Amino acid sequence: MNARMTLSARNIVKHYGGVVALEDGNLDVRTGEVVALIGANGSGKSTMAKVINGVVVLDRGQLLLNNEPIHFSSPQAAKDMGIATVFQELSLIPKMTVEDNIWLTREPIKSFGLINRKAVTRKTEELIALFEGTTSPSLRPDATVASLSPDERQIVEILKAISFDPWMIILDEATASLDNRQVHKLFDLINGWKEQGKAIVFVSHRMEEIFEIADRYSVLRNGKTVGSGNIKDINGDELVQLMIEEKSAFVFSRTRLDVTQEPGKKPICLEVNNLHTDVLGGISFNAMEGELIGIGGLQGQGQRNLLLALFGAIPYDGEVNFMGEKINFRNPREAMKKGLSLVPGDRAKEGLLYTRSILENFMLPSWRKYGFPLKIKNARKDAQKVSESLSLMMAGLQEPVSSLSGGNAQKVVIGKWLLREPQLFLLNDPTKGVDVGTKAEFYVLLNQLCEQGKTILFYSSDDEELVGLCDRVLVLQDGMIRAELKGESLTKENLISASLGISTRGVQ
Amino acid sequence: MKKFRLSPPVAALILAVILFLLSGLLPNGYGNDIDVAMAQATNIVRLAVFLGIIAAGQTLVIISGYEGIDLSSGSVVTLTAILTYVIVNGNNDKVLLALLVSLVVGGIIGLFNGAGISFLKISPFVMTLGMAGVVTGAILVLNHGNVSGKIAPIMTKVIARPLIGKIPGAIILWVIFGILMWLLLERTSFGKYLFAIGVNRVTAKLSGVNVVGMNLAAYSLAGALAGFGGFLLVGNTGVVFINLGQPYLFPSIAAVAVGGTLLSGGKGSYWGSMAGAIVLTLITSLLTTMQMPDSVRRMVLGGTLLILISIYGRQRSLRQ
Amino acid sequence: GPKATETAAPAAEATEAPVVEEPTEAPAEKFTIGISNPFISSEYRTQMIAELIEVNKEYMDQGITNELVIESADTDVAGQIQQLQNLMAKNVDAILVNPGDVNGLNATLEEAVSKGIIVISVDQELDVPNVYNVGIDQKEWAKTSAQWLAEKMGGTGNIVEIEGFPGHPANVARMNGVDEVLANYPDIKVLAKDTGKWDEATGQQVMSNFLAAYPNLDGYWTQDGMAIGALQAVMAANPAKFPIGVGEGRCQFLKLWQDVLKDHPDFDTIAVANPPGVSPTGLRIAVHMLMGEKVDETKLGGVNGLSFVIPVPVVITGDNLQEGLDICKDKPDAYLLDGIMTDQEVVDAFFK
Amino acid sequence: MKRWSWRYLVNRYPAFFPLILLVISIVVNAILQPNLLSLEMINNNLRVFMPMLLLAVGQTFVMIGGGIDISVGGIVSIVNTILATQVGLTGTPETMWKFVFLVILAGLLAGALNGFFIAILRLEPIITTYATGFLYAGLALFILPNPGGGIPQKISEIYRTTTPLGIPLAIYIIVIILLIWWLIRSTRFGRYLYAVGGNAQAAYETAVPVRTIVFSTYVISGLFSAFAGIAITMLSGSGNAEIGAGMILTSITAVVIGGTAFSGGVGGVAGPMMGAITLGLIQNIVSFSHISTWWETLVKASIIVAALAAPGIIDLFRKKGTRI
Ligand SMILES: Nc1ncnc2c1ncn2[C@@H]1O[C@H](COP(=O)(O)OP(=O)(O)OP(=O)(O)O)[C@@H](O)[C@H]1O
Ligand SMILES: Nc1ncnc2c1ncn2[C@@H]1O[C@H](COP(=O)(O)OP(=O)(O)OP(=O)(O)O)[C@@H](O)[C@H]1O
Ligand SMILES: [Mg+2]
Ligand SMILES: [Mg+2]
Repeated sequence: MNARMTLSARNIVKHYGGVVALEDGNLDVRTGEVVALIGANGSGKSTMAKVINGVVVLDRGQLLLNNEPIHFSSPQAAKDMGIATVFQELSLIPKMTVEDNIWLTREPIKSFGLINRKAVTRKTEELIALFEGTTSPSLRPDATVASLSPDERQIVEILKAISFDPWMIILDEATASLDNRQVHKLFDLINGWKEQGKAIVFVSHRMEEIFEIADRYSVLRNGKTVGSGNIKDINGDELVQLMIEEKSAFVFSRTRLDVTQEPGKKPICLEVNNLHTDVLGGISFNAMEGELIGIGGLQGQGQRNLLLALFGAIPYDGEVNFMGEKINFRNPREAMKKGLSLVPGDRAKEGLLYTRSILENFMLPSWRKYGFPLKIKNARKDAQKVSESLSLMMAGLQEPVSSLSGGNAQKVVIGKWLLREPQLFLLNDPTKGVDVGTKAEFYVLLNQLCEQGKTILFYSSDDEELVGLCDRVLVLQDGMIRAELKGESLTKENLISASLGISTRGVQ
Repeated sequence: MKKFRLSPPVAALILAVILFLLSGLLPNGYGNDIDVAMAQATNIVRLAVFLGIIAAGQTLVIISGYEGIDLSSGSVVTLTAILTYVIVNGNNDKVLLALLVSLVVGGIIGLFNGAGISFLKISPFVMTLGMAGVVTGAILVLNHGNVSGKIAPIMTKVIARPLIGKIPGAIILWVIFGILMWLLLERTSFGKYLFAIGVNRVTAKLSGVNVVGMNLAAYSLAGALAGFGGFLLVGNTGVVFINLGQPYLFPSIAAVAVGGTLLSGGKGSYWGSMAGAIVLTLITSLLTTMQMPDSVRRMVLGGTLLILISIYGRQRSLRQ
Repeated sequence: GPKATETAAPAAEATEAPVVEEPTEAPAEKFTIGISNPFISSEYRTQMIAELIEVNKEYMDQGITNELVIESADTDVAGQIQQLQNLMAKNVDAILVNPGDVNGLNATLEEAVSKGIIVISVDQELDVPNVYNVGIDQKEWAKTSAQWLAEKMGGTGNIVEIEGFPGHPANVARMNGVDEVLANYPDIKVLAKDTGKWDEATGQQVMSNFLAAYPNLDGYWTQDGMAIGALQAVMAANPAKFPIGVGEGRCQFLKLWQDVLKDHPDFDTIAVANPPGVSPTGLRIAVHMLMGEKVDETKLGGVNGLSFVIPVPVVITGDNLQEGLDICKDKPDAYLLDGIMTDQEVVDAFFK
Repeated sequence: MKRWSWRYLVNRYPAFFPLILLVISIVVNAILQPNLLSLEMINNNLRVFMPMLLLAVGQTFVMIGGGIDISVGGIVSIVNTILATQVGLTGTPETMWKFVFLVILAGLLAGALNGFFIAILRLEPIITTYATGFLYAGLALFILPNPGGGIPQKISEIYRTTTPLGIPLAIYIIVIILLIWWLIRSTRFGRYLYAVGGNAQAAYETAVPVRTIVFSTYVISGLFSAFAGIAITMLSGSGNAEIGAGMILTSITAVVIGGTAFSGGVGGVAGPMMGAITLGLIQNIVSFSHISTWWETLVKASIIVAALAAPGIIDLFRKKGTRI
């Protein structure tokens, strides 16, 4: 339906103060195809997206539409050109309703400039129906965005982008907080858009997604475009090679604990008995020292709630023993003191102090260790060590976290707990938005922690990760453990069917 | 290429010095008389002390964020000044008691502020404004506006008179106080937590910071510091009256802002507030010695403030 | 309901009106007097209110008046209009108003007058038909101290002035008085003038600045609470020669004066009382008017010819400082030297 | 959330709680002052509350948009001094209307200056309007150094006594404002206002003209400050450069009691209008309740704090568990 159109970014340069975000960024997007924009954390993908949609002012370089130079002075200009964006950090107003968010600036108007509320609601319902079956009933046109779970917010952001029928859609890590079903729903939509002749830019760190949906790829490394081509002509290893300089990425798999064989060989770290919250309906399990337990299931089945409850951020009923001691923390502080740690799922809202320095973010849980007056030098040394072990890309510890790319920011959230050396790690989707190379390093790290006898409770929206990494996976549905997968039964197929509530072979 | 940026406290101080030097050229300026210039400079800094101390508590609650502000500080200053005046009643040996009472009373009022804000979720602006009314009302009830007392000679000597050479005790006190405030904000976990809750309270809580406790502490401390301000102020004025503290309220907020502390919280310094207090006092002093009607003076003050904050008070652009 | 203009016989319906009265219903002939005061954050005002209550007590004991109806809070013009409306709604027989604005209450006060209420403006002269004024002559008040200052300085030297709120009518009248006096002394030079906003701390701050800029000041003129601040500033700067300054009629000031004399025996100043007592005097006038006595309008003056001009009760100079201190013996520090006219004095001075 | 649960009502309708407060204060006031609900008393009270009410409406726009305006007092003073000096006690109605038009322009202009500094230069609202407040107050004092002047009594009579169809003028004004607000809320501008106050960055990325919206909130506040200035001039009939100074903090309190949050992005004008009336009624209640005069300030402040605390106290009792 659309005429063939091409949008090209040529030799884009963008600096943020002293930080180079893009040095020589290039991208060609044509109607009827999906281009995967890939690169390590901080390589400039989001910046490229923001250049194309007019949110940032570019320092140098050119945008071409059908080979004609164009210039976007604001998001409005880009939008007027039919370019829609799903922002990595979302562009939603939490206090407003779903429908108000989706139609913001394009509300259907009746006479006298009044908004046609009925039309807004009807059209919103139509949009929500696109993800039918993958969302909870709380995703309604009149629900406030603040009341939604991260995946539903992500979906609203996607719906908002497509609501004005753009010819080009930029999806910046739109799948990072979606579960398997939701991702496939989205892929169905993308395939439909391709047929309609829309152009799609797809940013993701999940290789299998890229190979499933993309037609072409374009790789950024340190702000430079280092390669592009047809996805058919390249394999995963080559792609990773392009993304990551020198050191080659490796697929990590750990030697699993043999939990089935020798129960009780390792001491129990965490004993959860019949834990209830207003979301959870009675959760019971044990975790041994050195064990890495995955928590799976669709989005919003109570995984976040479970982790927060254990960490003392949400009150619960039931009995929990930690290291042989009965616990029921009234606040995260107590939990932290006893040796628990939590990497929350929403780094912007729950994990970081954006305007404070990287150092202070690392140190937040640990300041007390540094005496009075605070031994800042020691703190710097320790923070430096951790940031090196996480290969954090930064201009310096004194820079604000807001200057980091999404993935690097995520590393800070993880890093601040490493400094405290806790016994139990509660991880809520910690690799969300983390690039392949770092992920691999992160897996090594998790393995080391397990070898040191630490216990890890690991929720991930990435099934590959759960299957490849965990000793056991507890699959949650409606606030209950519906399946426990381990050993032979821990396969991707089983995980998916268990998540969907379909009975699986070998499940206990 | 890193952009060179002047930190707000330094910028404010440089501005103060330039203004002061220029003021020498004014018709009523100090001209070539170094002694007069020194006396004027000392005097301005001395006057800035009281504003500066009252701005200290304000700095803390503003850094603590989430619209943090303390509009009750003016009334608390008045109350503790009256208490000091009555308790001391001319006795040197009652001074410490009065100081203690000032800190405790101020602290308790601050604690109430903090409790209303933390537990009842009242916005700080109106909570502390309401508290200001309550404290003023309490002053009226307690003494019907009539108090008897006297400050002690030692207070006058230490606070209002030159202590070492020609330097008034108040200034020396302020410098020590400034160092303590710096230690508190930059070299204690309390300070780090304060900035943390100013930026993001959920993050702070999930990182093991006792957010409610910190908030209560910040407001209590602010109350106590206002109490300290009242104690010092009465040492300077020598007398008390119902409206003693009120004139310091908004300037104390302006001093914090001029010093580069973000009114939205999470960023700032007490050095900044000190510089801000000096700049504000300097401008008012200069305007005093210049012959112009009050109307023009107000406009000049407003205009200068605007220029000042335009220089470094600009917020991040939405488009970068 | 509206009352007859003849206030001597308050209409019987007054008590039937749905006024919220004390449970013990007062006899019909008792008068109710309302006070409207828009500013309480000053010792002048608190003393004024306390004295009003005290003087009214005399009349209550005699069975002449009811408890005062006091509307007193820090508020703005709209708030004071609300105060007056509330007083009218409470069916008072007379209103003593200390106006916070010169014209802003006119319509409301006229409404009150039209309802037969006796309206007296205290401490601030208003030009509203049928509204009486009770107060001192602000200009004369200022001239007293200005004259003293000029003479003490021998008619020559440099001075500074610290005024109250510029534009406030009392301040304007006072500063005019000062200017008038100084016009006769061409050798007295006013180096600078600033507002001390009528409070001690600002007065002190302003004076500190002046002293730093003009270390060899010969004198200063100021008024009210700012005088204490100014003297504190002088003491802090501790110049070789203390300038001759104007003080205020407050016990705190007299004590300070006495203290200064210990170290500087040649220190000199003057304190002219600005009496809050004009308001209770106004209350007495109101009561006499309510009782039907006729005002001798030839003895009134002012802008609308309805002003009761009250003489300044006390002037303290070095000669009679001890007298002043004696008055202050059993008074709080914030006490302002005062004078309330007695019933007899009021009748003699203003009534037929 | 159940449709009729307390929490739902309070969250969904920001004016719900202020309405309860208003009803309570009317009832208490009426018990103490039985003729409160007579037409004359309603008119008397509302004409006094009107300036504050108008100021609160303007402030609401700014606060929904995430800002604050403490220069409103200065704008009120400018308007008052212009009218008092230019129309004068003996002016004709024509001059009056001419200058009413002019002061409305002045209000818009002052608001635009605030908007310029805050929306375009991106300065912090509190300190900026504190500074421009000095500018405006100084200007007012420049126009009218000494209190005096005013508008002809005939004109202020219109404001004080007009009761078309026996209903006080103020009621018409309130209804008109509510109507306009209801319309505004249903336009894009209304949505933008909440979006900008809710999250300016997200709004900008969604192509909301953030700058224009922020700018316009200050212009609207300037406009309503001018209205408030006109109202208070009509009420008092006189000029005084300090007239607006005392109104600033009260207007903010009215807005907050009215359920509009400082953080922006929530609220509406109905609540703050009720808040302004409630504050006025609290003053009446204190005045009619026979409290010793020394206690009045304390009691009044305590009632206000209690009113502000009430939603929080109710929540404390209802709260099931702490959430992050
Ligand atoms: N607002 C900003 N201020 C300063 N530096 C920034 C800002 N935004 C991004 N950067 C820097 O620009 C670089 C590119 O960031 P960008 O967000 O484009 O990376 P990305 O490829 O999207 O990474 P990720 O995969 O982690 O999302 C990073 O080094 C980052 O630190
Ligand atoms: N608050 C805002 N609302 C809407 N658009 C904005 C806003 N801030 C910036 N912009 C957009 O970004 C562009 C550039 O911003 P701005 O004019 O503030 O930059 P600038 O003047 O270079 O700022 P600086 O002085 O910080 O360098 C503007 O033309 C405008 O389109
Ligand atoms: Mg990114
Ligand atoms: Mg720029």
